[in-house]
Amino acid sequence: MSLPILSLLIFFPVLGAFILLVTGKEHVKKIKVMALVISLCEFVLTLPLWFAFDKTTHHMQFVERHSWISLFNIEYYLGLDGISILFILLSTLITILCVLVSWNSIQTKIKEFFICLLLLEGAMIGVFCALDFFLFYIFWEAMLIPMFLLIGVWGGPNRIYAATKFFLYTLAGSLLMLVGIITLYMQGGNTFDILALAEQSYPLKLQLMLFWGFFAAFAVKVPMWPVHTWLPDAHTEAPAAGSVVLAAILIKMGAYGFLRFSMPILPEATAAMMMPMIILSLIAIVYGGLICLAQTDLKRLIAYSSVSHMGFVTLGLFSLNTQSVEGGILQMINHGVITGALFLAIGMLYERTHTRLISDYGGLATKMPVLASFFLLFTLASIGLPGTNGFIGEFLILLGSFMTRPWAALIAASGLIIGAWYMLSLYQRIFFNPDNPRWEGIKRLERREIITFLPMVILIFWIGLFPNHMLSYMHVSVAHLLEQVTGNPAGIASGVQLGLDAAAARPVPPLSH
Amino acid sequence: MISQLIFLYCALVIISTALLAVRFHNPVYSVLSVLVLFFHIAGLYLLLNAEFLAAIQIIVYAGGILILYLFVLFLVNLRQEIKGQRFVAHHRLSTVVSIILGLSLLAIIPYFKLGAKGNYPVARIEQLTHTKALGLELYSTFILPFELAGLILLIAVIGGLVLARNDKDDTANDVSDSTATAISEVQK
Amino acid sequence: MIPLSWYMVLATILFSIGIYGFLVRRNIIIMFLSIELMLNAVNLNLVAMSHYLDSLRGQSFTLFIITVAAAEAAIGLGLVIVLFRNKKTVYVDHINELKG
Amino acid sequence: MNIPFTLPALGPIMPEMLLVCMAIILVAVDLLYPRKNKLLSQLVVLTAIGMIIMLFKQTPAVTFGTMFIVDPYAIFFKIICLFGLLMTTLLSGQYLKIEKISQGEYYSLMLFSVVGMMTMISAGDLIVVYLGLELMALSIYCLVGLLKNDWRANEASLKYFLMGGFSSAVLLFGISLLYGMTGTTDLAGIAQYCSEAGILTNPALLTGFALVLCGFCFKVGAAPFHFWIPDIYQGAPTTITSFMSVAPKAAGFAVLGRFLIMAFPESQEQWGPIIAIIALLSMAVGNIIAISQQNVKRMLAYSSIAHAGYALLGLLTGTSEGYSATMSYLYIYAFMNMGAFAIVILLCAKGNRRESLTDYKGLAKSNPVAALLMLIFLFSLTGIPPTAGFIGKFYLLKAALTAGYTWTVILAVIFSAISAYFYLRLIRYMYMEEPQEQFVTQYSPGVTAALALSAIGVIGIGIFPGALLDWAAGSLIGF
Amino acid sequence: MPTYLLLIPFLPLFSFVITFLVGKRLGVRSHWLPIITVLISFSCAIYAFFQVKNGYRVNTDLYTWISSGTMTVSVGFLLDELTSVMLIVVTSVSALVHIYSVGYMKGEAGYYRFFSYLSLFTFSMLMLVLSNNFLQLFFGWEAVGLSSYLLIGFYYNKVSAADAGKKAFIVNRFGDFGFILGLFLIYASFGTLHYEPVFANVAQIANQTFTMLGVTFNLPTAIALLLFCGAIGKSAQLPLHVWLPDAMEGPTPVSALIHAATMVTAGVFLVARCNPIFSLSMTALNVITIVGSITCLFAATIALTQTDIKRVVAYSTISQLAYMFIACGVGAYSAGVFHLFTHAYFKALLFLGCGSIILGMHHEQDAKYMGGLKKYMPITYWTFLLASLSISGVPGFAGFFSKDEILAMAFVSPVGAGKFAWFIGTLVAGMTAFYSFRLFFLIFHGKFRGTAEQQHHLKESPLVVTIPLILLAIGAVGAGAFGIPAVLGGNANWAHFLEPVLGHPQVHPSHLTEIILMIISVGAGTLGIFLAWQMYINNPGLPQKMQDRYPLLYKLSLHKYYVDEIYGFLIVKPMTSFSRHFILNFFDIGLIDTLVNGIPKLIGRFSGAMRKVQDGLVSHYLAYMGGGIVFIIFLIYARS
Repeated sequence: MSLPILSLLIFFPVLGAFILLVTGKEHVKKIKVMALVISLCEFVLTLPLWFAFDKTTHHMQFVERHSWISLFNIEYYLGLDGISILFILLSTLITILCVLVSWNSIQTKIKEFFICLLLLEGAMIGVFCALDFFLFYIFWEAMLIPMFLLIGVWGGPNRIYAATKFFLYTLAGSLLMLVGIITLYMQGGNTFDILALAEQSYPLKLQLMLFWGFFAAFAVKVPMWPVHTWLPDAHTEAPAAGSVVLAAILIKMGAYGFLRFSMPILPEATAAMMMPMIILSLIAIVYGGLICLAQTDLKRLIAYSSVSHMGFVTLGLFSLNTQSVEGGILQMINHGVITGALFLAIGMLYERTHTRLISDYGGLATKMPVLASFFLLFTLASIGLPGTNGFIGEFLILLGSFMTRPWAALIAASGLIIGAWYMLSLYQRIFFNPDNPRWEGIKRLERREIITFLPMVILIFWIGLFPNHMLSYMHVSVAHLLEQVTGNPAGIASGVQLGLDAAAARPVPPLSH
Repeated sequence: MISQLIFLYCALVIISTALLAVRFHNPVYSVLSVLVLFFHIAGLYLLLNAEFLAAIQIIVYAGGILILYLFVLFLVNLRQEIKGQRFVAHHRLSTVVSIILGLSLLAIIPYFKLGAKGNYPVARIEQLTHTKALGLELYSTFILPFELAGLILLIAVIGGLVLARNDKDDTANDVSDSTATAISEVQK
Repeated sequence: MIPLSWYMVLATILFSIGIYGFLVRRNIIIMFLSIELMLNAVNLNLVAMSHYLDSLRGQSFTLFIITVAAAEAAIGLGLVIVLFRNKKTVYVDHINELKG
Repeated sequence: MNIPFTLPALGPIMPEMLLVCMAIILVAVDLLYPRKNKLLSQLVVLTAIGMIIMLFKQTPAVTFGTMFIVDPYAIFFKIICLFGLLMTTLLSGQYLKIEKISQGEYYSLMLFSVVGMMTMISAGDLIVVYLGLELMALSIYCLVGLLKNDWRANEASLKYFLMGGFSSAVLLFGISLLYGMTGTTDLAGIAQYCSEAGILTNPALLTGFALVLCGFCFKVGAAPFHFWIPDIYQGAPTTITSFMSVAPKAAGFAVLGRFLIMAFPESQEQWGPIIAIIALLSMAVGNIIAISQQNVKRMLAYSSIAHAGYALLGLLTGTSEGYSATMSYLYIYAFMNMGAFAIVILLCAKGNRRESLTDYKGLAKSNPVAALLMLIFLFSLTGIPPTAGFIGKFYLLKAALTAGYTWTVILAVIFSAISAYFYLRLIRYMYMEEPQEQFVTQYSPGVTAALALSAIGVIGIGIFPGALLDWAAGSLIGF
Repeated sequence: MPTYLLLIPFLPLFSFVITFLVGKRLGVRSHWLPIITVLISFSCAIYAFFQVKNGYRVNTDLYTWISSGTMTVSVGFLLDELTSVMLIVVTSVSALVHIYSVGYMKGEAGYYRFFSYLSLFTFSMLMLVLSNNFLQLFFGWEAVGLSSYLLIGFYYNKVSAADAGKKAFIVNRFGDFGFILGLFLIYASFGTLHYEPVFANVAQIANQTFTMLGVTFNLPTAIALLLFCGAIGKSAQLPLHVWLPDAMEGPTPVSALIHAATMVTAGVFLVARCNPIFSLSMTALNVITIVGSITCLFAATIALTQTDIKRVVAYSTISQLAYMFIACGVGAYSAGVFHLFTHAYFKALLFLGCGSIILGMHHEQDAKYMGGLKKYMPITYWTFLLASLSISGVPGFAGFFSKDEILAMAFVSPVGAGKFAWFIGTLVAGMTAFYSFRLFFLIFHGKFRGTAEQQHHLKESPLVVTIPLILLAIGAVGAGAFGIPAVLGGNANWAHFLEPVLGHPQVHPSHLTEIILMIISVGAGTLGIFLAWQMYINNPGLPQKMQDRYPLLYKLSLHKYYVDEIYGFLIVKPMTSFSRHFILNFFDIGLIDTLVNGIPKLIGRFSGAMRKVQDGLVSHYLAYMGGGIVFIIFLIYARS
């Protein structure tokens, strides 16, 4: 592919940001429209990826490779495989929705807001395309700046605390990763090329050190228990768009990092750390769920539910077999869609009511039936109702983890009960129950807002009913990944048929001992 | 033997005057005792057959620098100076520090080994006379430092001028300035 | 014949006394004096060493140090005068507005 | 008998000489045309640029015996110093008007100090080092004290003078010991003699080394010899502060590096760890105390202590990689720090210096451009990509790791995470608080140029660091 | 794949989508599409039934749903005997309820919503029964749960309704928890989730074991019990029965369709469908039988004292479902399904009758305020009577045949708990008769106990309501005809028809035993009816006496054995307070966040302390620097 499509994707929003920068801040309308147009064009640009992508190979595609800092032989090295492509599409889609949802809710510094948003988009795409570890780190960190501003400038009452917490938390993590990256660079023959690094093998001791180094960065981003406490604050204070991006894309990057770096580069360490990771994930699932039961704050609740759902994702990734990993990746997308959508909805609610206390709501189903229906759909998706995308991901994850660690699946499945419990109570307390007179004559959804929801709805059903369209993109890459990690393209204990191999009759996989 | 006695005498005087200089209430006394100290250091220089340096020591230090000090000293009101407190707060800490530092410096003297011999044995210096020898060195080997020293003196001149001159014309505004700053500081 | 170590001991003691004076005295002028003491200690060291090393390097260095000392004295005292103009004091512990 | 006196080759030292002439000319011009301020600054700017070009053209050479060495290393650092001079001059015009500083001496003293720096950068002999150092120091004492009616400046200069005197005395004592032990003050000579006589681990020698080290650490403002930095930076005229934070620091690092690697190349395993401790101490002190600062200049002062610590990370390795890391870092630091101070100067108005952090509240609203630039510089100082600061830090960490100082690096990283806190605080004030007073800042051409220069530098180096890094690495060939 | 089969589920889906989206505009006309579509589905179902009868089977995939690695699941349809029967039950009852609702829901807010939900439910239920693999079954399983959630919470402004809906969903989740694990285990054992290969290879897992956390389970037992968990949830058996009574908050047609006729029987359907697996494990069968029997008795005893007419019927539903489970437990799956079939009609009839009464009584549901409605609403009266007779197992009525077959099978079955089950079953048969007629008498006989205002408005419901009643009554009476046992001259068509799917019970009762058992149960039934007449017609004071005689028993029964309270006390409250006080306040805020915020605070403090060192006194600085020099010299010594 001669056209440097990926660079285009990365730098088009940046360019757009500059265009906005030079437009006078008084043309509010114009700025909004421009931002929308730019994000739309960006999305259109990503479509070729979807169609031109070759699903039959695990090799990187749309590769761009130029020497950048020859002294450290750092390269400007971009490429996609079945794992990353979906995130690109998601990012560009989500950005459009963010622009739409911020249309009226952002009142001050509108120009700056959209600039931040576009810069953020560029950085996000960069993170997902980068195949040079240094380049990746650049984008990874660069993302912090616009996000910090998004939360801190346009956020809620306690925004400064939240923004600082977010920034420092993440920075501390990533700096440790930086040390790891450099060490890896030295051990791996002075290269930052991820694929090359993955080729080689490293002593286990070093691998473990690096693993925890990377863990510091990725676990914070995911966020895994117990380094999750920045998320509720960030989500709560961030503006709607901020929460959406945060939920939909940013926290996926942690898991993506595990997939792209920790696993292929440090296979032995990954195998060795499987158990702790699974345990942390399980804690996250149950812990996050239980906290949601006690939440009184709308956004906090969703934030903690994210912790729980991302627990599913990490569980899937570290269960290391085809179903669980594919489920994990799919679940990342799903969670992005669902939680993103939930935050969109909450943003619209908040825009009208300016309260995040669940107890202030009630009976809204009569006042805003459309929103109620959408919200219900998202709720159901998030509690994994079959037919919605949430189910596919969770099912695959649980199935996969059951193959490797039945008891893990047992514990994780309890998350489904708790999930249903808190989400439905939330839904009831907002939309059901007697009307709250406070919201007499509350504004109904405008067309713009409904349009904002449609892509999400489509995705929810599309993935829910035809998940193979997504899964087919990742099969080969996941198989390759698993081969790198476990030596078996199907991963650990996948398809163990404990009934049918009469001799063993023990599904417990080799690694569990 | 004699020289050793002379050395010991000088050393004794130097140390005692130094101590006095830093202990005297009256700064003028301190300066004067330092004067004595300088003389004796010059004596030691002679002992090390560095006549030229000895001369310089007397001329520059005793003749120049100390006088400068005395002039400045007369700015201050000596009476209250004498009444006033000699030492800063927590000077015990400082004393301890300086003593430890001194001891640790003394402690390494036994390990001291003399370095590579140069090409100016005493005999040669005496034959050339110290002044000439030094002069030769200064104008050949040490020409660059010598020039630099010149520059430094130039700086001293300019600097001294700049600092000592009080520019009448601006003073008023400047004062108002500084007061303004002070006020703004207070506001902050 | 006097061993070099005697000179060094003397120089070191002188240096320490200089430091002591520099650290403890309030009067800035006396602090300058203490600096001079230190420099003299150094000079003594250098001259003695150069004497025993049969080289003039140390002595020439001493010369430069003396020059610098003079220059320093000039500027330092200039500063003291300015200070005295502004705040009518020559005490080091009166100049402590800048801190923290 | 008479010894024929031969004039040594003056080509290598030509830039310094020209600068001296320029300095004197400036004084003269100031005396002849008292009110031609623009002229002066333009002259200095031209000189600085000319010198930089000249230095780029200069070929490596050694003259005055071995006392004056012109090698790529020296040229690199000299260019940093001249860059500092250039930027400061650009910033000065506006500031001097506000503060009413007589211009002639101001510029000439600055030139003299630059001469001092350049001399000590090129010095191959401790005597020259000392003299250059004093030349620099004395002129800066005067510069700091130039605001005679401002008691803060006054206090600053006196403090600086006292501590500087002390440190140079210590330095001298150390030099005397080294001289006695080796019979020479020539750096290369010292190394040679030490290895020949095998006295590398002699306590006396090491003590001498330690004292000299302390002297230099004072100059670069590394803990525990950093105490002068905050007070002096805060009290001094802001232009001078910015100047001090870049040029003398660079010179100090240059001479320290030269000293370490030329005079004690073989005892790296002795001084490496010690410098590591000093570096960590500086980072700790700088970053932690900066958190509780209320005055921008003071905060930047502490940050400069911390950055000295980072820069030391490169030196302590004793490897050419480490050295080039430090060099490029200082260069980058010059850009970002100058930029930050440029903003401080930009905000400074007559009667209200706006140095308190609270003055920055809502800057994004009142002067968006200034705020944006400050944001960039601060993130660069924090070391967030894609700014230059990150590249510099990355290079340093990499060098230190390669040399095997893993724990040092990890601690350094933690400290830089802490440092993010106070940089962020300023950003928070600028972007997330409401403005207290509405004020407009006038961008004089000088300040504009300076800001543009540093902004371009910070972003440009951040994205295309190749040239700089290669230059730094290249400057060490044969060093 | 034949089109008619596709039409069966997807027409309701279509009508759901359309009605839901544009129903608001259609207003009162919005019921047409659902009714028409469901009628078409019904006719297709009939057609399908006859196809099957002529030996035509379908088992094809529509498309591959999920495929990941070796795991592939399709969306596909399986049409066989069991399915065809279920199709008829679902579509027919659904169609009648649709029609009925036109009258019942007239003028309700969200009229269109109601019909769209009904269609949604029909679709889900049909997907459930039509599926040819476990995952799609699970899809339908959850989807019916959703529609029941929506319909229970139809009056969402009523807190009790909203709560009930939520409760139904969550309690079902507890069951699904087991269900889905069962699916995993099935996949782990067979490497597929499709019925056909699973049931083909089922023999191979007999006596297999699998180990988890060191505990070893018998594989078939584990699978069977896990699946049964799901069944318990859906079919409201102990201990997960709590949601069904509350579900009565929903509109009555919903109760009839979902909580009596179709959805709640999904559990039975599941067990029947998986009979090859269940048959492998005696343990599982015993468990099922025992759970069934206990639930049976338990629910019946509660039904004795309830006065809310819908609740009485609800509890009777629970106990009737328990009968079906007993049947499955003792291996007489066809009997279970037969009872499912008959029960669907008479129970739906009962509910709809209640609905008609409630309509007449202006949403008064408490039998205490009724009585003597006979003369006001004759059609309702007669249909209700038929239903009661049928449920009481009066010979000739549908309930009689199905129930007696179950009892007979239980009596003779090899399953250990069989006899016990028979005993309970018989006992409950009597109770059933009693409480059904108690209700009947309370409602229709005696004199009216409601307000005069209510009495004034009392009148028979409109035709749309009564016609479905009549049609259902036909079912309630005649449904038994399909399975008249041989002993009564029938030829047990039913069992033969379903044999290919449900297999063939090992032991058959001899005709003699069957006759005897029949007589016993009928006796029990009649006794029950007589008691009811005795207590509520003959001498109405008696019930009060009984209450005073056995206050404890009465209270227990009246308050449903306090099960809700116990759960609340044992599960809900501890969990919420645990999460609030321990996890959130103590751990998250108190521990983690304090730590996270503590570090910066600490550094801040430290910074404040350290800046004191910078006290502005040069002499102190110098002292520190001197200290530093000493420090470095010592370091050097240490290194050298």
